[in-house]
Amino acid sequence: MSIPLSWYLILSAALFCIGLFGVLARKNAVAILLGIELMLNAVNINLVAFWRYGTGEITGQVFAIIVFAVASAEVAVGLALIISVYRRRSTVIADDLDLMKW
Amino acid sequence: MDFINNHILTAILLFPVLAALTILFLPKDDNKLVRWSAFIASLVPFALSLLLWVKFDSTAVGFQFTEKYVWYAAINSSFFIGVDGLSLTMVLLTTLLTPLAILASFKIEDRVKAFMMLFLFLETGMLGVFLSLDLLIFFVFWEIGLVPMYFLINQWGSANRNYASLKFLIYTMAGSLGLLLAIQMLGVNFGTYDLQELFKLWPAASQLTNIPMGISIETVKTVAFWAFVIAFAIKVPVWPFHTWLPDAHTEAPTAGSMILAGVLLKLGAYGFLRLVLPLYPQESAKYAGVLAFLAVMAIVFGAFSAYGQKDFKRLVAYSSINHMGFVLLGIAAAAKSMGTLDANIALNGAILQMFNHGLSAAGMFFLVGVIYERTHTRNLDEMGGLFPLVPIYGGILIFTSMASLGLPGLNGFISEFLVVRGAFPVMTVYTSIAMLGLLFTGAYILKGIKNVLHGPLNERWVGHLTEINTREILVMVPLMALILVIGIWPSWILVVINNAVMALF
Amino acid sequence: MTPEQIIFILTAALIVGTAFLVVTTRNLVHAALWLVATLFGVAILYGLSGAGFLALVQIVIYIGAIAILFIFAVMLTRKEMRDKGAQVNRNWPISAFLALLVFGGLAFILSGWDGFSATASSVPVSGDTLTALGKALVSPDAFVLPFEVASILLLAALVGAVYLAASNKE
Amino acid sequence: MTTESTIWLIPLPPLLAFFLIILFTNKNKVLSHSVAIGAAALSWLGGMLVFIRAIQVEHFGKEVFASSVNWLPVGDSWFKIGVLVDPLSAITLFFVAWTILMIFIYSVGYQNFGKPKGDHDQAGLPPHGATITDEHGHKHTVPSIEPMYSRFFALLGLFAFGMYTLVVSDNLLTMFVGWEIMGLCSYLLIGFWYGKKSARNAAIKAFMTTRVGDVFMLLGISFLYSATGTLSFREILSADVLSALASASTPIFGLSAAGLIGLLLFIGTVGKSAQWPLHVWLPDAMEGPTPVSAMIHAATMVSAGVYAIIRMFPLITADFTGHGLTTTMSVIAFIGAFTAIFAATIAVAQNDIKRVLAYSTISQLGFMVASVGIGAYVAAIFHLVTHAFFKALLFLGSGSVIHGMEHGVLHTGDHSVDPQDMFNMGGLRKKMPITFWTFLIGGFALSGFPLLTAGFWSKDEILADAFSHSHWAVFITLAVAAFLTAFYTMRQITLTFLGKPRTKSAEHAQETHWTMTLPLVVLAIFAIGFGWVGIPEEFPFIGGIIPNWLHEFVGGTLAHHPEALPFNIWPLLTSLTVALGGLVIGWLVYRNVTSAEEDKLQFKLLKNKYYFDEIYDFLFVKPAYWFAETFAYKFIDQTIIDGFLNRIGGFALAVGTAFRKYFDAPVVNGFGDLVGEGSKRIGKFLAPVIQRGRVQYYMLASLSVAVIVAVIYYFTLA
Repeated sequence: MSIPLSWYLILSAALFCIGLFGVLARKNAVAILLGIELMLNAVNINLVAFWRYGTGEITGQVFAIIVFAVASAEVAVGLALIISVYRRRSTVIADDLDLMKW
Repeated sequence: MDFINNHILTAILLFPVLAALTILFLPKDDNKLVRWSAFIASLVPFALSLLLWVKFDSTAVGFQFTEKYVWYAAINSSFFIGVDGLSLTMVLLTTLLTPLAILASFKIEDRVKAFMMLFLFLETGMLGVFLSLDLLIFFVFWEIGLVPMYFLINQWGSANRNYASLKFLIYTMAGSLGLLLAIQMLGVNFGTYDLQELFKLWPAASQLTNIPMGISIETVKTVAFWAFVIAFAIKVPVWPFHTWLPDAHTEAPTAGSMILAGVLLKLGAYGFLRLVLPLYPQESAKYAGVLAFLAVMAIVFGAFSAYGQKDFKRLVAYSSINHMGFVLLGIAAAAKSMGTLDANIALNGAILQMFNHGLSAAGMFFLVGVIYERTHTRNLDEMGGLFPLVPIYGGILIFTSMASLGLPGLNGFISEFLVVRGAFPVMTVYTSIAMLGLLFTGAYILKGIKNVLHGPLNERWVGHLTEINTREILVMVPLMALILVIGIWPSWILVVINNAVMALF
Repeated sequence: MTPEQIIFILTAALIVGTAFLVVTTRNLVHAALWLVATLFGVAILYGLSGAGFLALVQIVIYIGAIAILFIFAVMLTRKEMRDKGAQVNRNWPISAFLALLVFGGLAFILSGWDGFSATASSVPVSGDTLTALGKALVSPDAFVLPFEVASILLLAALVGAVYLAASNKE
Repeated sequence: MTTESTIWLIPLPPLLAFFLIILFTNKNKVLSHSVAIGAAALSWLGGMLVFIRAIQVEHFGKEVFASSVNWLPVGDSWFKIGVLVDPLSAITLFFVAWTILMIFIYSVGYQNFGKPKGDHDQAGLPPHGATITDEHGHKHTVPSIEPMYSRFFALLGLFAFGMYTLVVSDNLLTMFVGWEIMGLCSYLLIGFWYGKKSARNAAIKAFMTTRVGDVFMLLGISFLYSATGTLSFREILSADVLSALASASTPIFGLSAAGLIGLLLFIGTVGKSAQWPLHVWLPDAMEGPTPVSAMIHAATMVSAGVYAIIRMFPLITADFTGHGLTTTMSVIAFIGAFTAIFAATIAVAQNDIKRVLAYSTISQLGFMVASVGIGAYVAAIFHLVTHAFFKALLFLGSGSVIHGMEHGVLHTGDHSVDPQDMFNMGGLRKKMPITFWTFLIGGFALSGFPLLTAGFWSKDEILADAFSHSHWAVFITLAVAAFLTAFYTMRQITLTFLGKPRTKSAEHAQETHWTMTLPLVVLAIFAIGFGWVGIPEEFPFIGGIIPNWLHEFVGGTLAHHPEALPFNIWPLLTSLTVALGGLVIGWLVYRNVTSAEEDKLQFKLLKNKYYFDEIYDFLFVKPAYWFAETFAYKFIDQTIIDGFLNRIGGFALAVGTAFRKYFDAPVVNGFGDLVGEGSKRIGKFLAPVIQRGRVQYYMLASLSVAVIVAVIYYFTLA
């Protein structure tokens, strides 16, 4: 393979930061979750890359699988929460949900 | 049965706690059920300790039925229990008195459940002290016993209970501070809390690892010796540490007084025998005179103070000081003449006196409670002439009083005679002075009988005072039977004690 | 430039570009669709690395399930079909700066690492990765515990999602 | 059954009777007294059996009946208890068994068995009498039965058990057990009518006074045990042990160990046998029912004290070389002789029929003690036995008199008449003939009426012994005491039985029930006959007609058989003179006296018993009570010790309060409050700035911090 590890890492970092920006900046809660998905994917890319460039253990892929599971769980619960919140407050704008302020 | 055989001590020790936890889940309002379950539960350790007595091999040297479990591995302290003849008699006394005390408190209507649970916890605490062969465990149980007693006095006591319970608790705790320090010192120095190890290591120790400022080992040993002695002396109690006792006894509920006098005081004396004498033979011999002096003061002043009382319960409480003085006198004499026949006899007497005092004092406190329950007064001047109203009670009271007085033919005499016999050649002067106390023992006992039973019939109580009932007689029957049996044929128990003493010292 | 490098660069450009669109597009439905594209790009990368199974799972689970779920969620939480106004909050420049800073920082740290420019052998070390993966997941010596924990997590998520999303009127 | 096992069984029947009556038969009076008397009879039978077997053995002193069992484990060995019957205990057993049985039988009548229940009687007070209606419809007051009838027999049983135990014991410890059980019974029986304050106090006085002696005795026992390692009589009284004890010295008064132990044990006797200065309890003990007085004063308890020192005679005389008394012996002789004359003088001035006898008992015990003190072993035993018989007789006789008088009192209904005051009596000779004749025999025996009575022979032997060993002081004192004895005895007989009735009650006095008179007759036989077994061989005319069996038999107890005294006319003359003189003068003085005022010998000093009660009260009782209540309890405990504790408590409280006030409150709390308040202020100030409630804002903030920290970390630490 002629692709250096650095390419994967840089790509993954870029994807992670884009996701991060999405999480920090988007107003819509669903969009925030989209950003999280991006970040998780960035992680997965890293895991796979380390598996590929590692010493032959399968651990990287196993963790990737587990991240899939976590991601789907997160999305399921997250979206359910958002829908639940939407039912009560008719909005999914994160800035409007300031119940934590006391 | 193998399981029981191998774990009989743990069973005796922990059964009361388990029973208490079970009682916690009984219905709250069913007082009858709670009382009976507590009573029956407390009979189980008694049955087990009878079994233990039967299985116990009194001729063997050393501890039997030992069990050892990891408890606190980091500091080498283990849950190590076992019995020898000394602790066996005390265990028997404890498990005998607890059911009787519970039976005696069937009249209690207020928070029965809590009362019974505290009692069972108390039993475990006391048994733990007698059974432990590990210093740290010993201390743990030593302190555990305090708490239920505090609450028993504080919650179910009479008028002045707050003062009495606080005095009891703080006094005893203050005493155990030094004990804890000394125990830690031993533990840190030898890396073990195992008593059998320490018996070998500590008296022979010639240097210690961590003493600051070049203090000599003799000084350290002396200070540790006094730390032990004061802790136990407060518990016994030895004059002049005794003033908590009349207060606590007087204010405690009847069953509480029974156990206080019957068992708790023995903890102190047991401490002397189990720890002080084996751990500090030289110091004990050196300071035996001081101990004997205090013992004689306890005997004489205890008797005098008892004689000066107007409160019946307080009179009995002071009698405990007087009687426990003989225990200490025996111990002091033995400490001075360790290894001789005199020491042996004195210790036999001291240990038997512990057992005997447990029987007679518990009986006396119970009888005071019986009369208090009916007349609601303990003032001797308000009683008098009750004998025609309560002939059976009167007979029992006279019998028990005579045991307390040390009438030959009853148990108290045997032990007092042995103590006097053992102490006489060692400490002639002190023993002779102690006889003054023995004389006044007669005076205060007779004063009690005179003021309660004898004299012109007191019209005030006619029709109010009911005779002692069957339940109360049942409490007294085992005590009286033992008092008589030991008085007439003491060898069954003395054999065990004697062999233990021979093996120990 | 080997063919793999070219494919990698193209895929990377696809991933970064669509990901950027995901976080910037005003229309959320579009954003979700762009996410599908991003995920697809990631799947290609997996394939390129020799993790064919993962690529397949990526497509099936991410694109087939998660992305569709997003689209439904977006549609369920809209009053009108069009999104008006700014889709980013007031702090977006700070966020952008921080994101860049993180990227810069990561890049800087990574560049100082020994294994940064390592290359891998042409074929995966373990021949049959799928078998190895399967065995690793159920072997008591390896990852059966995390695997089971993950399944419990999923179950919990399932129950939680149902509970949260269920109408609590009854 | 072997003799040894019979001996073991002798004390048991009364004990069993005690338990049976207390536990089971106390509601049934017939059953109770049957059980008690049956038990006494069994013990009597056992005692007689043993006695008969004992006198059949030649050289019984060397071949005694003994057996023992292990009792207390002591180190590697055992402390044994057992039974021992040697000549001394055999003869003691003899008189104890007889008197106890007689007293039991007597008690049935004395406690009015068969009489109706009293109208107002209550437990704890003597019966007041019951009203009955005869067939003519007349109402009569008759004596009523004792309400605690069964209890009385139970306690008598226990008492008998104590005495038998004491007699058959082979060691000091069980002897002491019996000794103290009797002490308890005397307490309970003297205080039998506990409802009377006087009885209650007398009981306590008896117990406490004897206990003074007992604690010394216990010390002596302890000393002896530690010095010799044994308490068994046979081992202690062996030659080796005695010589070892005699040669060991003690730091007290230069006494030998034997002397000191003897002295300590003797103090026990002083208490038990009511010797001066511990004699005060005995007269008061008359508060008990009369059979009890007889039991305590004649047959058992006081005899026990003398028995104990006679038992220890070899020890007391261990360092006696035959020339000059040892200190211990002198003390014993002095106390005995002094008590003899001291009590006799008091007896002269008493009016209560029982009190006269009480002081007479003290005095006679003084004779015995004195004779032990001068080494007259056989004489002491002889007098012990004869005294037991005639004094029991006198007490029971006086009880009979009182009973007869009570009958009269109830009949006349004049309750102001004290049925015990001799000046209220007179002329009872005709009303109560059996009582009179037996009382006369007892009184003459006590006086030492020559030749006929037992008292003469025993008292004569004491005097002869004192005379022949030149103990002049003792001899003269005892002779005077003997004179006084005869005098007050005759005074008593004259006042009680002779002359004319001085009150209506005395006119209506009645002879008592056969259960009471039968014991009198039996005891009267012994009061005369028992003297004949101890007539000295060399006595003129009658000596040698009956061999001096007593001397042979009892003397065998000692290792060296005491030699018979050579006959001397002077002591014989002395005793003849004092006995007859006393009797005659007593009769002459009192035959015409009709009231207490006419009695010229009622000196205040004597009447008040030399004020010993008052002196003791002032010297010991009151100070003891003051010491107990005021000093030991209130001052030491409550003021000093508790005061100290409370000071500590107060000090701790003060320190605590100070800490709270000057450190905790301003410094610790101040700092705490400052931090808290400051945080609150800062929070209030920052809340609108930081706390927005927006998730992304928080994320941003935390990420910023993370980045900053990472940067700092990277550039400074890594």
